[in-house]
Amino acid sequence: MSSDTTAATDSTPDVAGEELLRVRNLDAGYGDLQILTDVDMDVHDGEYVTIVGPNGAGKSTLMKSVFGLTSHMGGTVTFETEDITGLRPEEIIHKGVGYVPQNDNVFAALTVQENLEMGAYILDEVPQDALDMVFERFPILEERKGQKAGTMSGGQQQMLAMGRALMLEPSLLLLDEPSAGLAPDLVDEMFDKIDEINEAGTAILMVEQNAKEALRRCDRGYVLANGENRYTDSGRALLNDEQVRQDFLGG
Amino acid sequence: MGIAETYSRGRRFAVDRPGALILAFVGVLLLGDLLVGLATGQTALSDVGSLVWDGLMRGLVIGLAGIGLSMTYSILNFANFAHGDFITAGAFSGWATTYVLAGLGRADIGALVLVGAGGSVFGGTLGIGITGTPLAVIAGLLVAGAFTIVLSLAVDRAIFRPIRDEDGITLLITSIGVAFALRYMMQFVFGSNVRGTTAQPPSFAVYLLDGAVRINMHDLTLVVVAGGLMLGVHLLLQRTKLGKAMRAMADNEDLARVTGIPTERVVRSVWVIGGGLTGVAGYMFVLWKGTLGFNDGWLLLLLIFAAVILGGIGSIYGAIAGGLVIGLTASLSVLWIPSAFARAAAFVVMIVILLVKPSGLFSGRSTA
Amino acid sequence: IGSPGGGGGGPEGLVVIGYPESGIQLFRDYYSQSDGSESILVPDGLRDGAMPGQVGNDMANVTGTAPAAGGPNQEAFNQLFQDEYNAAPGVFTSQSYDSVALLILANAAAGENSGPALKEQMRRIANPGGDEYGPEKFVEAVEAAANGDDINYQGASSATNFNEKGDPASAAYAIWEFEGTDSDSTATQEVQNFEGENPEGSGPSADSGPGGSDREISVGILLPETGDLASVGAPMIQAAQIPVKQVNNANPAGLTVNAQIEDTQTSPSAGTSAAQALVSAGVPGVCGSASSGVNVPVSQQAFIPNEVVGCSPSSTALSVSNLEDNDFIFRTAPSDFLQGRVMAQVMSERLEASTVSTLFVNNDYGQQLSNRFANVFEEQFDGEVYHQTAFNIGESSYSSVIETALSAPDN
Amino acid sequence: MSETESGSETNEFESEAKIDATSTPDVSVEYPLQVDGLRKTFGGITAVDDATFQIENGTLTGLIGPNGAGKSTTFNLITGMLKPDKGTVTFNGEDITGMEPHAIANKGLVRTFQIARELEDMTVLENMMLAPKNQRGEKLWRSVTPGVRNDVIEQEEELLERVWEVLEFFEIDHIAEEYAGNLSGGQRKLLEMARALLTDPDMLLLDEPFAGVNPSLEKRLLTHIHELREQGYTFLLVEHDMDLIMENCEHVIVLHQGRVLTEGTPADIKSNEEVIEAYLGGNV
Amino acid sequence: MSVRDDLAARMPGGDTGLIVAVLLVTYAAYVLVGVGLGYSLRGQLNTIAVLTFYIGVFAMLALALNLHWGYTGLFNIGIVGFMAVGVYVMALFSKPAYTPGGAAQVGGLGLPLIIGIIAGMVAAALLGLVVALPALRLRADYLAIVTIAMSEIVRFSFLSGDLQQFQLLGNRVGFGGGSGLILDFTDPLQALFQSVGLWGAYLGFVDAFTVIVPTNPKPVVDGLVYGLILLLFVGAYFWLLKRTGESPFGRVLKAIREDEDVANSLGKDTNQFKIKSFMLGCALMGLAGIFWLMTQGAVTPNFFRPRVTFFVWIALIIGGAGSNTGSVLGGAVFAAVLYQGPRYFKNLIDTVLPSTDAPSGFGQAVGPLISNIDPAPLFFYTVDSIRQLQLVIMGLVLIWLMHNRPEGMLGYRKETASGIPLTAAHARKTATDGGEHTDESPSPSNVASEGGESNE
Ligand SMILES: Nc1ncnc2c1ncn2[C@@H]1O[C@H](COP(=O)(O)OP(=O)(O)OP(=O)(O)O)[C@@H](O)[C@H]1O
Ligand SMILES: Nc1ncnc2c1ncn2[C@@H]1O[C@H](COP(=O)(O)OP(=O)(O)OP(=O)(O)O)[C@@H](O)[C@H]1O
Ligand SMILES: [Mg+2]
Ligand SMILES: [Mg+2]
Repeated sequence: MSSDTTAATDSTPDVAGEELLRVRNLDAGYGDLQILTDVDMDVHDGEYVTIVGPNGAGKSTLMKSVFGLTSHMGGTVTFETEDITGLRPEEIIHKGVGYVPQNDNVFAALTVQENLEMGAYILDEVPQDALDMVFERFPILEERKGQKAGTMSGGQQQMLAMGRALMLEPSLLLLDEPSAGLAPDLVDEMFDKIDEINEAGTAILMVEQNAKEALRRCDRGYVLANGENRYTDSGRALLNDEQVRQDFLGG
Repeated sequence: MGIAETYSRGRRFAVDRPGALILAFVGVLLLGDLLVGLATGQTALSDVGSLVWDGLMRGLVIGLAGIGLSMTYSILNFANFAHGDFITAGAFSGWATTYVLAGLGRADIGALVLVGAGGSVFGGTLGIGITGTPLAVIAGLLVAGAFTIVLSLAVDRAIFRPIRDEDGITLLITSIGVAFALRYMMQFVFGSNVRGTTAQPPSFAVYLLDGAVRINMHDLTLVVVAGGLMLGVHLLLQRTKLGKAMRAMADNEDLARVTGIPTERVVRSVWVIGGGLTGVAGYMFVLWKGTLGFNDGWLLLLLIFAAVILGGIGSIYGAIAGGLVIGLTASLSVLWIPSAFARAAAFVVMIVILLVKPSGLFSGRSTA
Repeated sequence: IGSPGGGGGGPEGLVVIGYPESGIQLFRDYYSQSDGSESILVPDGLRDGAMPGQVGNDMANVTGTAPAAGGPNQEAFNQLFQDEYNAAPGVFTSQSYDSVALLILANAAAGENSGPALKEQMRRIANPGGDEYGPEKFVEAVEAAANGDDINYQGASSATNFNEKGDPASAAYAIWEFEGTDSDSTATQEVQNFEGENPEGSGPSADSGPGGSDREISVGILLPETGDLASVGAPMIQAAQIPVKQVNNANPAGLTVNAQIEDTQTSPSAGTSAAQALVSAGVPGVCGSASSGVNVPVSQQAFIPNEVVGCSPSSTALSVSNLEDNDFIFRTAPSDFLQGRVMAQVMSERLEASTVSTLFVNNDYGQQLSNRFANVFEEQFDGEVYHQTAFNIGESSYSSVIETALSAPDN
Repeated sequence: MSETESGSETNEFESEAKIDATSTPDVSVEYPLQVDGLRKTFGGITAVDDATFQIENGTLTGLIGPNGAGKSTTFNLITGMLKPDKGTVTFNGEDITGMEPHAIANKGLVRTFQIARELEDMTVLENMMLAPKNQRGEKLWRSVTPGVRNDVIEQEEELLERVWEVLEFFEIDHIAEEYAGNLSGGQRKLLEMARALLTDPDMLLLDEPFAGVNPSLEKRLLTHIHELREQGYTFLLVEHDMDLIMENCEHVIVLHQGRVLTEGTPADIKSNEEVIEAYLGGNV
Repeated sequence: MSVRDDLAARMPGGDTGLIVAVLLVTYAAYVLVGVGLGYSLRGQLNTIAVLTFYIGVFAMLALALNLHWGYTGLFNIGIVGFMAVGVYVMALFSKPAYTPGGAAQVGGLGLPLIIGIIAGMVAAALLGLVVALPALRLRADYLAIVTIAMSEIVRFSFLSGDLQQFQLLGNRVGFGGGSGLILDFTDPLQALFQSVGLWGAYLGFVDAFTVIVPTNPKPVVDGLVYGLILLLFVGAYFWLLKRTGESPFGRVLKAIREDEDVANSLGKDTNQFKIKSFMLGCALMGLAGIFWLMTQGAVTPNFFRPRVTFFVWIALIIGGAGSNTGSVLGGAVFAAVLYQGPRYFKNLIDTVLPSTDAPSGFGQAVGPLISNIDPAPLFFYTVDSIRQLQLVIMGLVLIWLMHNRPEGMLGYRKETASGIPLTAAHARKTATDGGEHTDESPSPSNVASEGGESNE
């Protein structure tokens, strides 16, 4: 691959407020196996950021690294001026980051209600207003709150997973391929929900293979390949970049 | 519901579940044989009563000891072969306490701490029992639970935690290593002889038509303790956040971690609850049968496995129900087959149920 | 019907054959199930004064039989054991002592650590002819044997005269009872003597012993330290070491004894490899092994082909007598052939029971003794045996086997 | 089980011959796969309800439908992973309902999985060598008996040759010695498809082969599929990406709540009111 | 891992060289200990024979288990059950007919030993089938529990009085119950040499041994020859399993271990493969059991406790599951160090520090340590209890291995499941060689697609 890496930090368009997440020179991987090399990334308050890239590029790994789920090998992750590198997931959640993993993301044997309660496990009590907010955003969840999550359809499960991550009203939500495997109508609905959440003030960092749609909707995008930064720009700009289209978006 | 419908349902059942049908048939056959025996006076009702009672007691011990195993099995995802030796360790710690409290000043302290190793002091001579030395017994019970908690936390910390992410088989093999080390360490310290631990407990007879079933105070203690603990654990897991977190972890551990459930803390809680129950079970096992040897837990372990699997891994009701089935099978089977096959019969029942219902009687009902 | 109250159709008497290991549990279960109205008879395997204490019951309805010493030697041995270990000797300890003592004496008489030489001397020092020595005079006996004198060792367990099969030629049986929970000994009620056809013993024997001084005598002790019989084996090993210590403390005729202890783990296979280790070490005679299930393979596999003398202190099964042993296999415990008969007689005449069940440990000791008892009891004493029920070692509850044994006869 | 035993015994030589020649599927049957009244319930949920359709020879047919419509379940029923409650599956004129998966695969109906399942501790070459049917060495005695084993070795050499051709075709020959567990997501998809092809199938069932696949790679995979179709293979493809279905399939079947809602050309489907309501939403 | 791999690679003779080297070191160590213990030459030879015996049986068992676990992923912890059935059925067939008055309580059918051995293997395989048919559907850990339960059922059955003796073809036969069986058939070595007409020659050879062992050399020679035969059988197992593994059959087993559904959907009748593999392994375990016990004179059911199964597992894990070389090495190391080692270690200490009285219990051992800081009694008690501690050590070794070397002593070994080398170079060679014949066939590789970059 070409090596015309655009330094991620330099060209950050200042679209939103304060810097929320700041990843610098991150090296990470699994066990001794390094996947990410020298990755930089920023998310600002209320911003909607998308990561795209080929399979195995390390997109999910980056998400997991932010969330303290990989072996840290170098670099820093800062969240709201605080260094969160190497913290455990439950501590990071406490700081206001929510994460929806790629697949297998509901507790199949628990009811919808219990799944949501688990989302607020670190609090002493279930926050009623947050629960109401989630139910308001995803009415289907309130309808089905006694149902075992495992018996819900794929799309409903995806919403439940998102609802659970919203229970702590995070200021940053990490979404790993929220539309994967969804039928077209649900894909649209899902993207709409994400827009809504973002508009309500939550910053989004999302990985998507449905790259065109994702880049169309987001504020800013990153292209990751081979565990390294490749490009970053506003979503539309990336979408229109000939090189990016050719190499990563299937023309 | 019409007759035709009943018939067709029955037919469908027969076609779908031939195994279950055969089982039911065998069950009816055995029951018939028993009834004939009772009717002709060949089998005494009181004998059957005694066997049932014995089976119930065994079942309670197995069920109580099975809860801890079932919890670690479902939440930590491996079959812990060291569980039997946790039972023994709990029993030794608790009984050392009981001996010391009951025998202080009457016997050499070393002999008491070693639970009368080498026949140096007898539980019977010290008059140990729920009626004779109730405080010593209760203290022993508590120490057994506490010690086993500490032991299992320590073992987890040193041995299981570093390989937590490995697959269940790796952990299983490791637990076999733990079992060996623990068991023979206990033999090294406490010696290999079996000792009697209690005085004859007072008993009373319940009269049936042609005789009586004897029930003693230790049986009743077992019923009370086992029943209370089972209820307590049930409430704990149903009513508290911890219980839900455990079920969540049993369901999907990775997801639990990213949801912010402090998984290591939950694991510790599992060991605390499971270990406590295990230690108490070990103590009660010895109180009930009245003897203690370094091999006790291990010899019980396979039956516990049978019970847990039979009941459905992760289900507390399942562990109890499985325990009762296994206990009753081991006890009652002598009505039909030679006593040498009693244990074998329990295993056969387990295998048969696994084949008919591979996920156990109470499957799909995690931790409750 | 039988169980509580013993009325109905249950047997009047019960024979329990086993070891304390599982006997404790078994009797506990028995006493919690029955009011103790049956007369119970147990053989030597359960002669452990600690039983009532361990069971938590006086066991007043239990009578025992056991191979007994004819004279005061048992007492002498008991004293030795008590002095050495500050504990009462357990089952088969006197036989263990005798076994090692005989091996040392024969070795001293033979003057070399050689199995074939040793076997020639066994009967010479054990059977009548020559001065008599008992355990308390053991050191003198060794000295005499080393001098080439003919001696007649009188053992702690019996007169230790060997018949042509290497079994004790005569046996005395004690009838004993437990002394309650606070005691750790048993009380002998009566002693019955049984003499074989040739109570003085018979069989091939050397005419003289070369003897010899200032040498090291080598002897093996092959008993269970672990496994099912670990708890029986431990005191046996202690007893077996007493004659070794006696010699090493006194150094008669400049002799020392090197005793090598190996563990059978109560398993034929482990026992055989342990025996092979003794063979490798060049041991000419071995005290062991304990149970017949181990003794038979060990003898066949290690002792007989390698020409090592085996002298078991506790293997009582009939099959040991029948081994093609080239005269290398001896024992100081009498064959159950005798004890079965004694038990039948005691059950019938002393305990006056005519209907009996047996409960026996599921190995050849239990099985053969139970069979022998049942045969004699039915054929010679007109008794009736309701059930012969086997039980396995290591169960956590024996209620169901007891239930079976105490029930009315089938049909 | 006995059925396959005897079956494989008799056609062993036949299929050995087939391995030598490069395969071209049997084109004599017009509709190789026919599904009739298929039904499957799980407890209270009816996952597949009276599904009926047939697939034309040498086509690329799309199977679409909302999440939970029963597509994967239908695949499982067709390939024997699940037993239907009702209905029949006919393949090349033969009733294969309820047969074991391996028996069905041996008839030439092979599937891939929705989530690529690699044999991670085996190299790419081992993965590929596994696939061909009726290998002589799969009989234990042939593999160990001296002398007879030479036949096995000989066939192994032949197989390896074919494996290599297919690897080159899919352009994954450069990673032939790599462990499958070390491959990237896309390479796994390629390997899975290549492996399925090596079983000499007449028809391939692909369950969301492009889900999570990067668009560039997706394009290359589709090129391969079209090439193979031109060689006469038949494909049934589950996919949610409507653009992909519209551009590549000749025929589309829409499943909804376990039933066939409608079927037809992509254009028909696109304009079908019911489909728009049930599946496409306002998207098209 | 590379360090160990290199070790094997640098070893002359590769894996075989490694095995031979390990054996030589082991034997040398034992000879040295024997010297320390003052063994005579006879004693030394005897020790070597016994050591070889255990190395042989554990290596065989580990190899058979490797077929189950290493190749097929079947978690069998009922090994003793198959050994027991092998031995008992063999005894049933080959014991001489019952004669009253002998040491044996029951007889057998009196068939030649070889028939008994085959019958034993077949019976073990059939038991394997009975277990496998239902249990192969279960998860690995359930299969484990079913197999261990089965082995206990087998043990209880042989223990029971009901099978103690029965009539078969007019013979009084049986399994002896708790008393066990006396194995009074012809000495296996004699049977072997007689069948090839070399018995006389063998006796001559034994006589010649008197030069080294002056008196009664036969048991020593017998032991050594038997050990040698066992090693030959280890070689045969190794050969058989290597061929099994390096074949399309082995390839399917490997695939089953990784993902059964995949193998199934590729048209492999996985159940049949699993059953075959399971039965073959069981037969091999039965044979190993026969070899272990047939010269032991007698067999009792309680030998077949689950503990022996775990010994075999430890042996396999020491060597590394999945590797035949590892299985043999694991068997040898286990037998020499963990199984037999402590015995010799203890004897060595007894020789170095003779005539010390070990306390009889833990209490007496720690008492002095606490009261007047005298560690000696505890030390002697520890040495004296080596047999119990041996099992503690085995447990700790197992834990250590699972933590630090789960892939075994040899490290991770890749053994290619194929009859031919599966390398790109080899493949390219055959492809071009063969390409000439298939010119006309439409090779798919002709159909070009655009060169895309790889996605790694
Ligand atoms: N748990 C793990 N252990 C070891 N390697 C891993 C693990 N998870 C992922 N990898 C490897 O890390 C690399 C990056 O994987 P990652 O999941 O981050 O890719 P991705 O960009 O999310 O791809 P996709 O779009 O297919 O989801 C891949 O080569 C993958 O094989
Ligand atoms: N093993 C099972 N047990 C219970 N319900 C099941 C099972 N398998 C599938 N289902 C249910 O059957 C229905 C159909 O599922 P299926 O996987 O076939 O859908 P699909 O069309 O492949 O959907 P997707 O596009 O999301 O993959 C769903 O409601 C699902 O929950
Ligand atoms: Mg990803
Ligand atoms: Mg699907």
